[in-house]
Order: sequence, then structure tokens, then C-alpha cells
Amino acid sequence: MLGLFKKKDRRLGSSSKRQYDIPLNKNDGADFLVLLIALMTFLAVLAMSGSFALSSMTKRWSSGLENKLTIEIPAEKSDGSLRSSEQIKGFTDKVLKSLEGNPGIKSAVMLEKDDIQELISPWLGDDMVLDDIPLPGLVSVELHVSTPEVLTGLAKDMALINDNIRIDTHETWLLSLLRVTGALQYSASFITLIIALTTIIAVAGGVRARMAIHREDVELLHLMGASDGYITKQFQRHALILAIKGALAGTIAGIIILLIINGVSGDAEGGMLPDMNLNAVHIVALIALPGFACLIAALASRFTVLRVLSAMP
Amino acid sequence: MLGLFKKKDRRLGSSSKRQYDIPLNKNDGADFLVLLIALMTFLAVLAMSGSFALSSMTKRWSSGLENKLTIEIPAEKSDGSLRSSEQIKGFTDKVLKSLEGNPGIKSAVMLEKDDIQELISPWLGDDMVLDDIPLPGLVSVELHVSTPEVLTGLAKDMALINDNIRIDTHETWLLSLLRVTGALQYSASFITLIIALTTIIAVAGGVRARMAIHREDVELLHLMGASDGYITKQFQRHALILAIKGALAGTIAGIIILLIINGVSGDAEGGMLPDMNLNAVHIVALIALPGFACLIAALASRFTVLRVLSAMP
Amino acid sequence: MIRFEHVGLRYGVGPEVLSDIDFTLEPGSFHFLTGPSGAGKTSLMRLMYLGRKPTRGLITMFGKSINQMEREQLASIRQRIGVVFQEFRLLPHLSAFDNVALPLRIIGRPEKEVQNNVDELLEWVGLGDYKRALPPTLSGGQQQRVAIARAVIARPKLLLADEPTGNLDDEIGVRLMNLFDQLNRMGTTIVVATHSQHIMDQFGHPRLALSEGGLKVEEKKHWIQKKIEGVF
Amino acid sequence: MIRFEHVGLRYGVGPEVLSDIDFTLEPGSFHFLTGPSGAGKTSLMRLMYLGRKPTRGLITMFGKSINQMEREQLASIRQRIGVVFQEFRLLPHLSAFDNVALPLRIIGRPEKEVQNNVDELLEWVGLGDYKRALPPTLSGGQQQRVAIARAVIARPKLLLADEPTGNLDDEIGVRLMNLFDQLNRMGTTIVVATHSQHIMDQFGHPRLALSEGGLKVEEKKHWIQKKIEGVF
Ligand SMILES: Nc1ncnc2c1ncn2[C@@H]1O[C@H](COP(=O)(O)OP(=O)(O)OP(=O)(O)O)[C@@H](O)[C@H]1O
Ligand SMILES: Nc1ncnc2c1ncn2[C@@H]1O[C@H](COP(=O)(O)OP(=O)(O)OP(=O)(O)O)[C@@H](O)[C@H]1O
Ligand SMILES: [Mg+2]
Ligand SMILES: [Mg+2]
Repeated sequence: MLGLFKKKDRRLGSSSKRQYDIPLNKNDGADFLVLLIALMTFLAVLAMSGSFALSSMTKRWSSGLENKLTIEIPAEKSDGSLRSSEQIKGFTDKVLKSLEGNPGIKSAVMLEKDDIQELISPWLGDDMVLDDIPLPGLVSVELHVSTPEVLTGLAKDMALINDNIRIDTHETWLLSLLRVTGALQYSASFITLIIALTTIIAVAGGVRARMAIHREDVELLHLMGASDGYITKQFQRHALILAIKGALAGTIAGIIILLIINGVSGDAEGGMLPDMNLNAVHIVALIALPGFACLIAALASRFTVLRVLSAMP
Repeated sequence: MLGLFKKKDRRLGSSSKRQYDIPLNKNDGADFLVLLIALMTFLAVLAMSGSFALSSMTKRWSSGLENKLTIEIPAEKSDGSLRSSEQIKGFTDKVLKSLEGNPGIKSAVMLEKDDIQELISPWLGDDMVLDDIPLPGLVSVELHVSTPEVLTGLAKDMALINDNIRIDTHETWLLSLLRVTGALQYSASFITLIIALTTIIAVAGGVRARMAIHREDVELLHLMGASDGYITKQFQRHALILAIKGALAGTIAGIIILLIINGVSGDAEGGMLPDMNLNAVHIVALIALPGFACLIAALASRFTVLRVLSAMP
Repeated sequence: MIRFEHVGLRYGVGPEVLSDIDFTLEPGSFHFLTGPSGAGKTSLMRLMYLGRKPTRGLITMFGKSINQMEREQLASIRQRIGVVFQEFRLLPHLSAFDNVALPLRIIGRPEKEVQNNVDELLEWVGLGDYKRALPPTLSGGQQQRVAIARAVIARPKLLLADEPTGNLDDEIGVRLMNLFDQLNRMGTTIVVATHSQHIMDQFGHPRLALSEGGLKVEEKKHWIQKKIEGVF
Repeated sequence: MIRFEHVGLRYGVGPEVLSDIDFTLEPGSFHFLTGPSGAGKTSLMRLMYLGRKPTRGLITMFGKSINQMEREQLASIRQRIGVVFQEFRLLPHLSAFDNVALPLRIIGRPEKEVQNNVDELLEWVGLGDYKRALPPTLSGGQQQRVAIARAVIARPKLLLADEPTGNLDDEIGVRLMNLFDQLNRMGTTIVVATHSQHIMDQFGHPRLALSEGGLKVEEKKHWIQKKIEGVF
């Protein structure tokens, strides 16, 4: 993969007759640095897109499925006796009032008999007459976001009204799933951060190691009266070329892997990539990533060389 | 983090009076190699445990929630007219018979009136009498595994009996979710593999780079009559110490991060770690990982040195 | 040109390698620097080419104290000094040609001038066939000649040569000493560190004699006197 | 001890640096190897210390053709050869002591013996105070003395010294040549490459004269004759 760039580099090198006094373009360890940067970029691309994919998955789930819940005032009390429809209506009103004051609630609608009939018609058929059946009070609630906090708050409010009131979140287990994906997403961002940090350390370390090999050459140039800029420029340029190679290779490899994964997860409705591809912010971030790696490499080399030089009289 | 191991290493070094002729224990680039191995191990630990966690999540979901579905023979035909309870019974029997011959089905039970009553009691109360209501035929089915293939097969079978029969998988969308996590898990294993490969390349590259620095020293020892084993041993031992440091640091860091993530995802029922901790195979794999990194480092150094030596007369 | 006043140098926490060095080199002078192995010849040169700062004392070069100079000024002073290092210090990945061309390129001379000057000088030191050779493929004496060529290519105001003929046979050694003499006549101040009694005798320049950290300047007349005394 | 028959050497695709070298060194002999810079002295030494294989011809060492030797045998032959490299080749991260001790450790001598022998030899070459010093902090001459000490510490059967006194003043140079003489009297075969007419004259050993790729053996009588002719 790295071989791809060799020819181009040679062409770059011949634009001026003589590029380096320090034999940086000789391959003692340069490939290694390229590989390192490629690897870091690759992993960062994967971690980042994983984070993005999780983010949009979480968003869709919590918006599509989760923001609705039903509050039920059962037709019978906990002791088994039936409530009158007036009692139920009273509770329902209280519940509605409490929900009105809650900023996390988008809408709350009491289900009328017709709605309930529709709800149970698959089992009982459309023609059933519900008049003489004691119906529970049902309130359909839509939330802005369903986070654990909102739900716990809601449960508390309801308990204040009557501890017999039940909250049905349709998919209670989905909540914990969301918590997991939230943690995963958090981890993915965290891993991206760690990768960025280690890239800095690793690239700086790699540059420093190469610098150590060439320390004597740098000192010699310094002793011959070469200015700090003259010397730094060579290292920086070199590091930049290596970083560009590595970052491009890593990004391309990462994108290929993403496409493959996308192909495998295939036409699953919950696929990862379709969402990611659409988001401009994410695309910009993915493009910025190799640029960032290059910046790190250039700066690391610059400061490493300057620090070595500043120790010379 | 790496500092932790310095003292120990020095102690190791003093077990014999003089360890290296080649100044490998001097720090020109060694820290860098340690960091690299630590990083690789760290990422591998994360990728591996991610893969494990996904695996057990997927398993639990598909077993706990997914293997049950309900087949419904509606009380009314598609044209709106009601079916007699005999007709419904007939269809139900056909369905049961078809299910018996299906190897993917664990159990199939026709729901009797009592079951249905229980099912709708939250809405209608326990005292309702269902005798004069036309009830749909309901068959509760439990599958061995619910894969898309099994479900499609089932749907075909039902359509053969009557195209009015509905299959209710409770959570159809969960299927696509499972497909996504399957892809994720596949990716995680894939990433682990890539990390292992790049570790090999990177460690070999790192060793080779250090080797290049010491090439002249190696040649000198060779010229003085040192045997290949004498020289190789020094490099291998050195690489091994570096790798042990790095691999330990990486594994520990990885486990710390996992514990943190576990803490964040907290007491969520769908937490990642609780499941992972229990599986002995996974624990062995996680312990084998740093060992593997060390092995790679030792072998890479051995073969790099041997190759350099074999080029000398 | 160069004035040392009470200059002392120690490496790290070691003993003082040079102590209380006092001397003045006039522009256009030519001195041998001599003394037993380990006396501090290379160390003294290191101070003169600004490779180290003295641990005490005052060094004045080109009429200005080096303590008062800015970093850029130091660089421009270094550009006017040519150095033949005892261990050559060629850049191993640059060809003989590029090694010799380096000082000209650092001061930004046009490439055409570089080509001509370097080609001519390499011919002159007998390395016309080795322009593209890398230093590790050159013999010891060939490397030393590259190092000498690199030191003189930019016509430095000050030339410091540390044991410049140690790896050369007498014929080519004398030839290069003559080159130094020629540069000296054109105004370059020269200091040559050497062990070779033979060379010092052949070229009768005044000597800076180092021993036990101290420096003694022996003017021409002085050591001729000593030599005559020794003979009789 | 050493027999070269029609030996030729070229580096890569370059011209033949050595061609048709024929000579025999008897055990216990002492030769100077001389010739102008670039004549191939170091290359010839390289063949003798098995640092390169000749591109043609036959080399017999210690009574056996080197082409027929196994890798282990080559290693054991190398252990019996001491080399002073022209560019010293000390291990920069090992102290002077450890550098000198290396040959003894490679052949697995007990540490106590190593300590005693190395200490004594370092004292003798005047580096008693520099045992713990790393080569880069030593002066050129000090490094050269470490290199010589390392070459002789294991009492080699064959000693090859390439320009061993180039960085040493006459006094210590003669002292080390006397050390070589002493080793020679105890049975070590010695070849010293040198440019120094002075040293060759002082120690009247036969010479191997290299020029233009060919080797001429000048026995003692022969070059004394030449010298006498030159004088008169
Ligand atoms: N970088 C250094 N660090 C510590 N000590 C040093 C360093 N360089 C030289 N020395 C010590 O300073 C003393 C003088 O060394 P220097 O190289 O100046 O001697 P010299 O006169 O050039 O000797 P030679 O003729 O052998 O080259 C020596 O004892 C040497 O060990
Ligand atoms: N590794 C090498 N690759 C290519 N050419 C080489 C190599 N080593 C030496 N040469 C060439 O072989 C020729 C002889 O070199 P050698 O070092 O043997 O000379 P020498 O007699 O030792 O000279 P000196 O007295 O200057 O040390 C020189 O022209 C040199 O350029
Ligand atoms: Mg010196
Ligand atoms: Mg030579």
C-alpha cells in the first residue's frame, strides 16, 4: 500500500535538485513512521465512524420508538374492587395536569373509548360494545427525549397521585439498551481521543528517534553556520511527506473497511453507514482527521528539532 | 505509566553483571517501541472485549426476547365478515400441524380462552365474559433461534394455509438491530485481526529500525568472532523485556478503561462486562493477548537480527 | 582575530581540561597546536569553532565577545570558520561532492558556482573520480581529503584543522599543508593541531603547546633555539 | 599462517581494488603494509580479518581454505584475530573497560580474569583514569589506545593494525609499537598498515607495498638496499 506513494515522492524530491542535507529521504525507519501514522489514522477513522454510527442509531431509536409511553389507571384498585368511571376520570385529569407542568413532555392525550376499542380490536373484533365494561384510564404520552432521568421523574410524579398508576414504556428493556449504546458511543469518542493522543506521542517519539539517529548531522550543520530555520525546514518537510503518505493510506484503508462492513451489514434497516454518509459534519470530521495527523507530525518534528538545536550553543 | 517498570527492569538487568554488549538498554527509541506495543495491546483488548460483549448481547437478545412470536388467525376475513369459531379452530389446527413439521420451532401452543382473557385483562378487567365475543385464533410459538431465514420460512408456510394469517414477532425491528450488532461483532473481530497484523509489522519495523542503528555494532561483534546466537540472544532478550513492559501496560490500561466503561454503563441490565467476566474462554483470550504481543516482538527481533547476520560472511 | 582570556573548560563534573588559557591570534597568522594525546587540543579547537562555550573566561572572536552575540550572529561567525574535524564528520549519506558543497549551499551561493568550485577542488585533492562516492565507501585518507576540501571550499576567514594529515601519506600531506600555506597567504588565519614533529619541523610556524591544561605560545625563534640546543 | 593466491577484490560493480594478490605470511612474522592513500591497505586487511570474501582467488588461513569453512569455524578463526580498525570502531555506549573486555567475554573467560587483564592493560596504555569513560568523551588518541588494547587483550594469533598510531604522539606511538614487537616475539603474527615512513624506518620489518591494485613484498634486505641507494 505504501509502495503506491514511492514514485510520487521521488518526483516531489526532484522538483529541486537537492532536497536534504540530512539523509532523511533514505529509508532507515521512514516506512515505519508512515506505517504508524497510517495505522493511527485507520483506527481513528474506524473509531470515529463507529461513534457516529452509534450516535445516529441511538438518536433514531430514542426518537422513533422510545418517546412514547402509556400511563394506565387500572379499572380495579389494588384490593380488587372496581373503580367507578368518575373516579378514573378524576385520576386521569390529575395525571394530565401533572404532565402539563412537566417540561420533558411533548404531548399527553387521554385515550377515549374509541381509541381503546381500536387498540383491542385485533383481539375482540370491531363490533364489540364497550359501554358496559369497566375500562381503565389510558393516557398516551409523547416525550421530547426519553432519558432515564425524565422517566424516573415521571414515575415519581405519578406515585404522588396514586401508587396504583402504571407507566408502560412499551420497551422497558430498550432503555437499558440505550444506556449501553450511550456508553459505547462515549467509549468510541474516548478511544478516538486516546488514539489522537497516542498519535501525537507516537509520531513525536518516532520523529525523535529519527532525530536521534541524525543528531550528529544536525550538530554538524549547526557548526557550519546553518540557521535553525534551515535545519528545521528539512525535518519538517520530511515529516510532512511521511505523514501525508501515512494519513492518506490510513484513511483510505479505513474507508474501504467501512464500506466492507457496510456491505456485510447490508440492507439491514439499522445499517451503520447510510446515516453516516449523509451527515456533513461527520464527513468534514473524517476529512479533517488525516489533516490533523499531518499537522501533528509536522509540529512534532519542528519542536523536536528546535529543542535539540536550542541545546547547542 | 511506563515508568512503573523501570525499576524492575534495572533489577532484572543486574542479575548478571553485564547484560548487553550492544547498548540496547540505552533509551534511544526503546520507550517508543514500548509505547507502540502498549498501544497495540490496549486497542486489541478493547476490540476483543467489544467483540465479546457484542457476542453475549446478541445472544441474550435473540434468546430472551426474540424466540417468541405469535401467529394470529383473525376473527374476521379480509372481506369483513366474521369467521365461525369452527373455521378458526380448523385453521389453528392446520397451523399447529405445519409448525410441528418445522425443525426451527421449539414449541407451539394454541391459546385457549383463558389465556386470551389473561392477555386482555389489563384493559377489560378479570370479570369479563368472553363467551359471546368472536375471538381470533392465537398460537404462541417459541423458536430455537430466530434468524431471518427461519422467519421467512415460517411466513411462507403460513401463507400457504391462508394469506390472512398474521405473524407477530413482537419486536420486528429487533431483527434488524441484531443484524447490525452481528456486523459490529464481525467488525470488532476483524479489527482485532488487523491490530494483530499491524502489531507484527510495527514491532518488526521497530525492531528493524533499532537494528539499523546498531548495525555497525552487530557487525563489529560478528567480526570479533561472536556467534550468531551470542548476538541474537541480546536483541531477543531486549525486545522481550520491552514487549513485556508494553504489553502489560497496554493490557492494564485496557482493563481500566473497560472497568470505567462498565461503571458508566453502570447497572444497566444490558451492561457489557458482567457477561464477559463470566466467560472463561474470553478471559484466557485476553490474557493470551499480551503473551502474543511478546512472542511477536521476540520473534521479530530474532529473525531481523538473523537476517542481518546471514548477510555477513 | 581570536583572543582567549583566562579561559577554562570542563566537561560536566569532570576536572578542568583547559585552565587559564590566554593567547591572541592575529589575523593572517598560522599556528601549530601541539601537545600530548589528551592534552586538550581538540577541546581548545571546539571552543574556537564555537562548538562549546567555555566554563569560565572570555573569548573574543572577530573583534567581538562571543557572550554578547545573538544566535544569528553566532551562525554567521560559524559560516566564516572552516573546520577539519579529527574524526572527519562527513555526512555519510551525502556524496563526496555534496559534502564539500555543503558550506557553499548553507551560505546560499548559486548552484553553478558551487558546481565549478567543488569540482575543481575535488580534482585538486585527487578525488576527481570519487565525486559521487559516499563517505563510507572511501578509504580513510580519501575521507580526510574530503573533510579538508569541505573546510576550505568557502574560503573561510579562520581555518581550524585537527590532525588533518593523520591518515595521509607524506606526499599528499605536504601537498595539503601547502594548500593551507597558500590560503594563509591570501589572508586566512590558520590553526593546525598535529602530533607530527615532522610536519611542524618542515613548516616553521609558531606553536601553541598544550600540556596539563595550560598553554604556552612558542614563537618561531623560540623553538628554533630549542631545536638547536637539542641538536648540539 | 596466511596465504593469498591470485586474490582479487571489487566492491559491487566498481573496478578491482585488489588484483592478483599473492603472498604468504609465516607464523610469527611481522610486516608493514604500505602504499598511497586509496591503494587498498584497508581492503586487504578486510580480507585478512574475514570481513569480506574475495571476489576471486584463494585465501588460506591457519592452514585451511576459508571457502571450505563452516560458519562456526569462521567465528572461531575470528576469535584468534585481533584488529585495530583505522576508524577505531569502539562501541560508543560501552565504557573503555567494557570495550577492551569484549574479546575476552566473547570467548567466555571468567569475569575475574577479565577484570585483572583489562585493568592492567588499560593502565599500561595510559588510560587508568579513563576506565569508566565512554568513547565519545575520549580524545582521538585515547580512543585509538582503547582500540589497540581491545585488539591485543585476548593475545591473538594474528594481529592486524590499520594505521594504529595516526592519532598518537611519537612517544606513545613508539611505546605501542614496542608492545606489538613484544607480542610478536611471543608468537603473534603481525601486520601493521601505516603511512609513516618514520615508524617503518625505526622498526625494520619487511614491507608489503601496495600500489595500483598489486602487491610487492619487500624483504628487509631489499628495502635497506633501496634506502642506501637513495642516500647515496
Ligand atoms: N565530550 C567530552 N566529555 C568529557 N570529557 C571529554 C570530552 N571530550 C574530551 N574529553 C576529555 O578531555 C581531555 C582532552 O581531550 P581532547 O580531545 O581535547 O584531547 P586532544 O589533545 O585532542 O587529544 P588527542 O591528541 O588524543 O586527540 C581528555 O582527557 C578527554 O577524555
Ligand atoms: N565499502 C566500499 N565500497 C566501495 N568502494 C570502497 C569501499 N571501501 C573502499 N573502497 C574503495 O577501495 C579503494 C581502496 O580503499 P582502502 O580503504 O582499502 O584504501 P587504503 O589503502 O586503506 O587507503 P587509506 O590509506 O586512505 O586508508 C578506494 O578507492 C576506496 O574508494
Ligand atoms: Mg584531539
Ligand atoms: Mg585505509
